[in-house]
Amino acid sequence: MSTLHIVNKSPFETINLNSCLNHVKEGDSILLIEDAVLGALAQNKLADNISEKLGEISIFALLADLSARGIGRDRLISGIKTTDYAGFVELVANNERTQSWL
Amino acid sequence: MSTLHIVNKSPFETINLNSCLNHVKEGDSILLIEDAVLGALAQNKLADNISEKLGEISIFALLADLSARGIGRDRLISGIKTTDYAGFVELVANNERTQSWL
Amino acid sequence: MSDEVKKFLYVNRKAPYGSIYALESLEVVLIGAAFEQEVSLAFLDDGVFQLTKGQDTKEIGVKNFSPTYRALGDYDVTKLYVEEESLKERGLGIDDLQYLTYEDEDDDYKEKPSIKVVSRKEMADIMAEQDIILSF
Amino acid sequence: MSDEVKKFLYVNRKAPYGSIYALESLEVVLIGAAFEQEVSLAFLDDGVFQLTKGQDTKEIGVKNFSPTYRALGDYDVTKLYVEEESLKERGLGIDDLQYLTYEDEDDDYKEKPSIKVVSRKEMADIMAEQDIILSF
Amino acid sequence: MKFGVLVNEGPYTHQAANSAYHFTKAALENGHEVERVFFYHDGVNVGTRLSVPPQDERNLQKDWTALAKKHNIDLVICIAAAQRRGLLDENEAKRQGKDANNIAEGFRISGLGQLIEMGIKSDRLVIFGD
Amino acid sequence: MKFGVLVNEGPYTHQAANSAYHFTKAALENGHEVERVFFYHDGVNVGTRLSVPPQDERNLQKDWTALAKKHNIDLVICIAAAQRRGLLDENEAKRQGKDANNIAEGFRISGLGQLIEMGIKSDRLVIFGD
Repeated sequence: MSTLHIVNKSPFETINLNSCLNHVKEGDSILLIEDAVLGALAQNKLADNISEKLGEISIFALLADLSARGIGRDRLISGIKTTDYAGFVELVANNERTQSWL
Repeated sequence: MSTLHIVNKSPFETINLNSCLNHVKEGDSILLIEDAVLGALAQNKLADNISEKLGEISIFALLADLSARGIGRDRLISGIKTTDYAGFVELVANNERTQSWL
Repeated sequence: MSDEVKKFLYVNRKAPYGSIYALESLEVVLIGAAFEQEVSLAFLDDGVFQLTKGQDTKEIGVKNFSPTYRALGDYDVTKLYVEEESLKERGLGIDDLQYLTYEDEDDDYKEKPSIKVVSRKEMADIMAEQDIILSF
Repeated sequence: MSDEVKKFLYVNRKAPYGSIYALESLEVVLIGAAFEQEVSLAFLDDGVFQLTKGQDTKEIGVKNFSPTYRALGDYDVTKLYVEEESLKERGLGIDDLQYLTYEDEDDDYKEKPSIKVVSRKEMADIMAEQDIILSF
Repeated sequence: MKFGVLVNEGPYTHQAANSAYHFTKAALENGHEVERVFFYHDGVNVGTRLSVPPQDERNLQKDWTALAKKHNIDLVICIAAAQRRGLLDENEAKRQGKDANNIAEGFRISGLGQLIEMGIKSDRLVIFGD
Repeated sequence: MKFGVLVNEGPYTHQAANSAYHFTKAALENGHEVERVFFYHDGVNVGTRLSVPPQDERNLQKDWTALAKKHNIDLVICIAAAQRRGLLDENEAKRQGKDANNIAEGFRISGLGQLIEMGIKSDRLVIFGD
């Protein structure tokens, strides 16, 4: 019964990720794509809020978008996983629905 | 030597107004247009932050955009002034430069 | 699958007029109403401004589409969930919104309110029950 | 007025690739360099990500335009102000940015760094000194 | 599994149409079906054949057209959104008294009902926007 | 006073081009000059003559064309941004081997230099975007 939440905006610029985090359910997953991957960077000012949720939900960041912005895999908040477009497809398939936070 | 800062995004959705407030100088003016006028509504969660700045700077909200969104003049944070498009033009003329926070 | 009735939720998180998403979302709702699915609308974050009363767009020179929300009842779109926290954070109350109604055909066509104010927690529950979530 | 030299500031507040503003802003800077005005660039908020090193856009299939920042020195665009607080809030440091330089023709063509990290307060001062502020 | 894809933004300005392309391609390459991609809001601008991006930038319209041809995908542009934004096929141009059309090969213009139908018929709907 | 106006978003999707129109009109009516309006990014889409908005919605392209005619304003569409987005005049269409063009009356396509020049020559520059 879980949901894949897709966030594509930087959490430093818009409230989309925050609003998403306020509405997730235990067992849900969040996929960060496009500018939203910026939020995955360790030691950013929102990192603690994000880490707190990692027990309850899974958070993924799209590798292609991390690379484009010069963010190495070794620089992420501990517990955030990375995935490629094929993994994105499987996340969609493995959750019952998707919700895009636009 | 003053600047007219123009903000057009809702302060509940993006950081633009906040970033603008962090960079204004005493004597500057901020004009809220389009969705940014939502921030002018009294008792919103950012109202105190905005009120605090009103000694130092002037804040205007565009009437046409308030009306479109159903916000009456009587509902604004005390100290925020309203203006029409002609007043917008004069604000531009009476400040030395404009800065749009897009 | 095509014979099933699916639960469609339209999620509205943006204010009207600053961008076209609110209007074009409403256009999908109206078209979608013909498909006899189970339809709900969610209004949260700045989306709550879509429902304010007294919208007057004369000065910005674009069409005022807020009266269209009043027609939703006739299209059997009767479940409009508005998030309480979103209203409050923006300095709004339920009285700032249009009073929208529908006639309940299962209850002698009594006029009933379409808007239901729900908590953030309830909104999350509603979202988790859907088959299709359309957000623009 | 047209004979005066004006101070132009390009304000960059958006990350690259998620939208085209960073690229199309850079295109204006390159064209504008031919007009012999006094040009500065400001990077604050997510705009600081425009300057990160190691950008690799192969997987998203769009052009990597980050090497273009290295050419700015040859166009006499030598003042790139980066806001310290914006870097810090995003978990970035100056070492995460490209090392950009120009040759100072007033100082025997010595190679000097183009990027200057400034405080938020200093950034506000820089903004207040301009004639034209271009933000996209 | 059957996927439906909704694209809400045009090419270049936002990454959405590009992300949607990579997602759709990966879905097809991993054995899933994508019956239809629906272009709404500024997404309709993906379907113009008149764009001429610089040589070293990708041409997203051509990529979509090629993907649709290879995998037989239905690329549908919303008629209401297209009318506002000046996207027309030959029939629409004639009907509206316009002297030119600009739709690209592989795209067709149709109503919003096709979006709802896509939602009903797909196992999963994925939305890309701003 | 001389104003320059920069429009960074297209019609309908964002309010920017609409706000810019009201601002420009008010400036002219209040005795100021607006020599040029420059359309950049998705702003180039304001200049298509192929849009057919619903009867009860405004046609922003026609409003701009009429305002430009009345007050002799120079409406300039950036060529680089226009090429990416499929906005062409007759010459550009020929040069690029395209079979149609879509620019509206009163708009012309030119280079980014015209934006810088507008900045230099105006007393004030006002920017409308997303």
